[in-house]
Amino acid sequence: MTNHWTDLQNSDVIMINGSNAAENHPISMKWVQVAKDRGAKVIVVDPRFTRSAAVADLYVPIRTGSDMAYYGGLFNHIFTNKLYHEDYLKTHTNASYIVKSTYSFDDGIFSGFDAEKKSYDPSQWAYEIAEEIPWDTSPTGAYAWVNKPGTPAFTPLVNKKAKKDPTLQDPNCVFQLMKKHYERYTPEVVSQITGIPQDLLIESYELYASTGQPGKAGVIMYAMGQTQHSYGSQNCRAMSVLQLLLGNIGVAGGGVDALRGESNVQGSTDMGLLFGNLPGYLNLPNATAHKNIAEYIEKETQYAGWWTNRPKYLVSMLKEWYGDYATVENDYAFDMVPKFSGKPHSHIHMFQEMETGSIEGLMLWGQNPAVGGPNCSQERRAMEKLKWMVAVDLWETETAIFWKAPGADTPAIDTEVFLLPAACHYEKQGEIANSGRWIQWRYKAVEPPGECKDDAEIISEIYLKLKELYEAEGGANPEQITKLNWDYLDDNGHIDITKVAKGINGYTIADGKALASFANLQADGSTACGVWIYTGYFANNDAPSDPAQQKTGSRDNVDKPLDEGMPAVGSYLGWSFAWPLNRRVIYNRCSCDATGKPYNEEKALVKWNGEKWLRGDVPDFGFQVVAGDVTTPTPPDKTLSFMMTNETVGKLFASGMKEGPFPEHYEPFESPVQNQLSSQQTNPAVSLVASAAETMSTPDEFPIVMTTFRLTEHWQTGGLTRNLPWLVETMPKMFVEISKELAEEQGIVSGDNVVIENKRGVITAYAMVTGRVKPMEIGGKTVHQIAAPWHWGYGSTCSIGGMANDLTPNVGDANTHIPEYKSFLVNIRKQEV
Amino acid sequence: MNLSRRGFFKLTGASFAAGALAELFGPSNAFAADEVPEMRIAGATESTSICCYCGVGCGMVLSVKDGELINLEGDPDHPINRGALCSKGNAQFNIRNVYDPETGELMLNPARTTKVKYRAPGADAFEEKDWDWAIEEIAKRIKATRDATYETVDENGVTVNRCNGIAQLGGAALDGEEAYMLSKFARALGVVWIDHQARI
Amino acid sequence: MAETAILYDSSKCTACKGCQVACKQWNQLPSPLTNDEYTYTESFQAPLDLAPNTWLIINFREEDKEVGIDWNFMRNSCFHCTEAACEMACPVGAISHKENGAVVIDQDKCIGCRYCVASCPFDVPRWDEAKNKTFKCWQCFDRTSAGREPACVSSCHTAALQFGDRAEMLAIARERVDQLKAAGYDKAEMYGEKELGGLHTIVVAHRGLEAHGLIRDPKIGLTDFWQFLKPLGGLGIAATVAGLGLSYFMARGYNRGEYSYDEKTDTLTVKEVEK
Amino acid sequence: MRYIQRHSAFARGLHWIHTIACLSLFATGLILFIPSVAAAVGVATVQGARMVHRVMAVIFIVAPIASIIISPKGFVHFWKSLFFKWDADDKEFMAKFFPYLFFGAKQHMPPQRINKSGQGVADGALVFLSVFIAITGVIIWFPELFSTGVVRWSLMLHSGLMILIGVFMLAHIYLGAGIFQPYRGSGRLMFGDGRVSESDALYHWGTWAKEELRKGDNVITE
Repeated sequence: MTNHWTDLQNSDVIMINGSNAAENHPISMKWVQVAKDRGAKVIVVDPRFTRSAAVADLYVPIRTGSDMAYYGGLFNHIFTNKLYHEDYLKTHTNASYIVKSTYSFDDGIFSGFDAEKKSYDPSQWAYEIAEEIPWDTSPTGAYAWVNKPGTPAFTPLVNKKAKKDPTLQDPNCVFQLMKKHYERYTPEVVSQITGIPQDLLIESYELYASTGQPGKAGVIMYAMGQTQHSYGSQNCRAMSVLQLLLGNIGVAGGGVDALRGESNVQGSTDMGLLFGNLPGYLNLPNATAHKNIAEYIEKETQYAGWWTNRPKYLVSMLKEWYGDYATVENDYAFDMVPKFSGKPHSHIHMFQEMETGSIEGLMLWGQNPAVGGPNCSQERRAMEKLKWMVAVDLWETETAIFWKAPGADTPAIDTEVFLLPAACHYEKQGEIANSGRWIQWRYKAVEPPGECKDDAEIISEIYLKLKELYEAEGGANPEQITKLNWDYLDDNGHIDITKVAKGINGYTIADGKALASFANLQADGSTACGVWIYTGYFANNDAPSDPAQQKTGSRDNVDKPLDEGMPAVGSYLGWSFAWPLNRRVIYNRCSCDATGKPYNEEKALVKWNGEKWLRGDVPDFGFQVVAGDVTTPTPPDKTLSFMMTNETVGKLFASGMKEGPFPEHYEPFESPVQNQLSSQQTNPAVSLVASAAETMSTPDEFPIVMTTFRLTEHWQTGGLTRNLPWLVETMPKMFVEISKELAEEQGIVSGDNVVIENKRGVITAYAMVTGRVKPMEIGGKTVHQIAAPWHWGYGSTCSIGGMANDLTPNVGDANTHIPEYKSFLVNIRKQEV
Repeated sequence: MNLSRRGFFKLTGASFAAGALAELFGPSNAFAADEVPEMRIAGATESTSICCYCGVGCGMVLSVKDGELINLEGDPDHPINRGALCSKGNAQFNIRNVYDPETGELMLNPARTTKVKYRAPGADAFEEKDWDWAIEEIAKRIKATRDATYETVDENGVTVNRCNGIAQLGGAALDGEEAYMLSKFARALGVVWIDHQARI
Repeated sequence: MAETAILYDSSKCTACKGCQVACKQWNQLPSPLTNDEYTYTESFQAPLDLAPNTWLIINFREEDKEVGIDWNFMRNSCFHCTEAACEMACPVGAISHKENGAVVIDQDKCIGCRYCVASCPFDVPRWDEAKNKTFKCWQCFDRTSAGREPACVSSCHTAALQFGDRAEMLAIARERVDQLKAAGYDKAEMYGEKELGGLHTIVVAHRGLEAHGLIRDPKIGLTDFWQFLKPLGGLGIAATVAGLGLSYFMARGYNRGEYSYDEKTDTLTVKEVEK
Repeated sequence: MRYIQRHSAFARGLHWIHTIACLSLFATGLILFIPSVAAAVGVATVQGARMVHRVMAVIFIVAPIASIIISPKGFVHFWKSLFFKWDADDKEFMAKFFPYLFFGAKQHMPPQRINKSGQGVADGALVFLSVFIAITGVIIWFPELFSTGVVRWSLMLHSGLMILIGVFMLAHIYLGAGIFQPYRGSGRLMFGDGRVSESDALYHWGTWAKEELRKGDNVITE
């Protein structure tokens, strides 16, 4: 989330699109309701009528997978009616940037496409460069640190300033290119693609575009309904672009708010638990791009903005990982960090690889892919190839017992399985980060039952045993393990979480003191820091082992601004710690115009008073660092709007995306209709593995569109809910939602058992015949949509049921490889008794 | 004998008949003087935590008496949820404890795994093991696979130091420090097949 | 203690069932450890009904519309009536009103006769066969006595449930109905101000009472008559006793004489007997 | 002295059983009827009382039914003698009943057949009310088998019937047990040996007594 939960109260229009906040993030509705009480309107765009829709002012039913057409139409509506926030566009976005003439777009394909490789050459989409300014590494320059002794040697970068047309008139400026790109998205076409009646479509456009007026704020609450598509990243891009057009990013009550589905999925991502990541959003070295540390720094560091500091974070992380072993001479043990091949190693690819047998062992820490993975029967079959599996969990999850899944040939499966009993969240202590990036401390309330242990303790015990084995016997690259800094143990050899916290927070090597800000981190080996964005969360050196006296544990729930004279807007700066630097609304410079005057004084986050910045929130633009002394205020014209981008402004046009700089509508991998906007049916750069291609289900055989969803009463694969009697009682069995029309066609009534199938699998579920889903008219064709939750599996003592993910395709988005869970084809029929 | 004030009054001699008569003739829904019951969490140790389900990060208060969890509810001081919790949030109590439907007694959720379990190749059931055995055996498996599938230099001569034969999933349900340890631990094994819930 | 009430505003309810579980959590109510039945409706209501171990559920009703549906939620639990049929029906005085208006079953006194079950116009109290006791919401009287809100209310995030001074809750409800009407919910109305002498659960039903399954103008069926019958019965018995006493008094010392009969002569003789 | 055997041992036994059942039902029912009594005696006692109430209810219902099966003739006799005729004497008796109740010395009653019309009314009412209270009792015993409305009516009627039965019972005892001066000695009929003295028989049931004395079958001379 660019903003945070309690900030929702500041919105004027809330669009819940691709999420079901009332069901999956129920308490968010507390703040949506506060906004409503203050006059805000709520739009829900969803294929299903959900409990969010039940409390919405406007419900817009949409065909699953057609979000991009909806947004494209909205862009067109905004351009046509000049509803964009012009000052914001000029001040805070790349609308005025001139794009090279090599950029073009024709019939669904952008320039630079290699049809064979199914990939683009993004250099075709570059800006015209006006000026190149090399980094000033002189002793008084902004980049003097590059020459500090101990800093890894690398070639300093060159800042490239793009050509701009502040009038936004140049036909090759981003603004004009964008306007032109979305002219095709007329209400008629969009209505035909999405199935939304035109009047309703326009009504929702008008309502949401009303937030383009300066001083108004609109927020999009999204989740997997946007991301779990083969073009999910572009849906997210579209939302960002929309918010930039309307001036809704960086303002109170605005933002692009990803409602994260797991309590610490934000935190665990911060910690780098993705194939291409290291902690703090540093990329994992890639053998083709980064042969050594210099190459890594040169390619990964941005030439402008905050990411120019990346070398500092990399070196500090390496110092935390390898301690004294990491020296400038050995590139701070850079080579001890594994380099991957550069090819995708995502969830989908992992299981594709597993099928070949090359992966021998799988360690699972509270994840249950046997139910949660796409095309999950394929994943269960792949697991049969494993030699061993370690599953750490509270329950016998479906994955831990995959060898006795329905249809499995148990005696033939040679996988050894170790199921280790874990402590639950209130049986241990530690920090978790919510969607609003609040890092909150959880205390241990009670001892774990039986022989359950903290995951931290289990990780540590396995690590220490391995270290012992490698020290005794040697083996492949033993130093990678034995030299690892594991200075986290208490006097009894058990994990002391507060010591891990200190490592994450960062400290100076010389005196071991925790650091309050990542601005203090260095690239010369004098600081260590596991996750730079977390610096400050555990920085109280007076009570290093008491979480309650750290920022993360602070409990001041009075809502007050940092500086007097600023309004209180629900930031709760005294409660816990939000990364980065306790900032609650990121990009908050954008809440003001070029002169530092807030667009909305009543909900101002920062404000230039002529001499200095008044702060409601923690400023996000180097408000007093540009002069280098960290105290002189930075005048408004020198501040950065979006300091994490090279451009330091928001990008309406982004060359970093795999399938083009502007989001374009494509049909889902499996769709019942033809793309009505171009002859390019699906995402040209889609991430496709063999098992997905083989099981593609076509509309002639499988005409029904299916989508999956979650419920208030259950969670994810159900381990943490289907084993809880109170929850099972509130939603006892697997079901599927079917429209009354389809039910009538198929002779199905509520409570019937129905069979749903496609090329990937067959499941059964109870039928819920309801008006919450309805057939749609798409391009003159009636399209039936059905929907089922994916919470059920075969492994609970309380409640078992069909696995929706036996039907979902393991086809992935081009950028993130997230599976297309939300839109695929099936057939449905009543189960013969 | 635990007698209420009201009950005692009625038990005493002549008042009994008077009471009975009054009850017979008078309206019986007269608002009664209240005995105030003590809350069952009185005297319990309280600590705060954050809900384990979605990303809203609601606060909760846990009450522990005699070393056992007896109550879990929303943290009224928490700025996001102000004491509220959804159905899942309220049911977190069940992750550890349930009430026996027959007796109503508090007991450990029978579905919780509380012992190390091991499934041998081809076996159709788990067997219970102890921790020392499990850690030792797991470390041996990891080492064997790592040593067998380790790649120091790739086909282009680039030092890659990676282990191709081990994959790791999960971490979103863990605490941040644990996730960090996991990240560091797995990378130190050279693991490149790392992914978790954030991907899917 | 002033009279307090729970306010349920259906227009703010997201039907998350948080209150439903919070009730179980606080009141230590078990749920079955296995559940493989179709025990929910196609509209997401589960469980289907109140039970001895389920004192509160959210009822789900849906009405089809051209676009989407009207999804009408209702909190189904005890209304804590001022004229509480259950209390009138209870033969052992186990059900009583607290000073704040909460209607509470004293489990130590409950004999499981189910008279309250039969009497409640809202079908709220439920009898547990194994325990032979009847259970229902007690508005978390332990919590409210300690100055806390009932568990369901403190668990509600959107303020669809509020708890406080009854007059204040009524004022909020009245204002909310006006707001809703202005916003186009023509049928919005409130419930509980006058019903059964005034309920201690006030409802704002934004699509009207019927849409939310509320009983318009609820009546105590017969139980109130029985209330009236009791004193009448007492009077009847007292009058009978008095009458017979008078008769006895009047007849004291009366001797009716010795009767004899000679069947052969068909002669009846009455011989006076001395007093 | 001559006596007429008015009630058989069987009839008296049945009456004994029913008396005990009825009185204990009344007593235990009263505990439930007056909440303060229930509250005072405590749950254990109340539950005991309910158990007794149910056991007695079974006896209350089964005993008369059993008697009909064992002695159908007796039942027919009972039924016929109570309800079947209604003549001028009966009317006169009813008209004079209340004056008689309060001025027994001055008010003389016409001679009666085997049963007085007052008895017919009172006993008939008792029989009728008993059947009704039994039915409503069964309903509230098993409420889950009946609709809420039926149960509610039954609850109300059961209580109302108890009061009515109570009123008739009081009168029945007052007269039948001979508390009423002119009825002295009547208790012997049902609670004693079932005999009525010649004098009492002639006083109460003149017509019948003469018949019996004439027939002599049931006349015992001591």
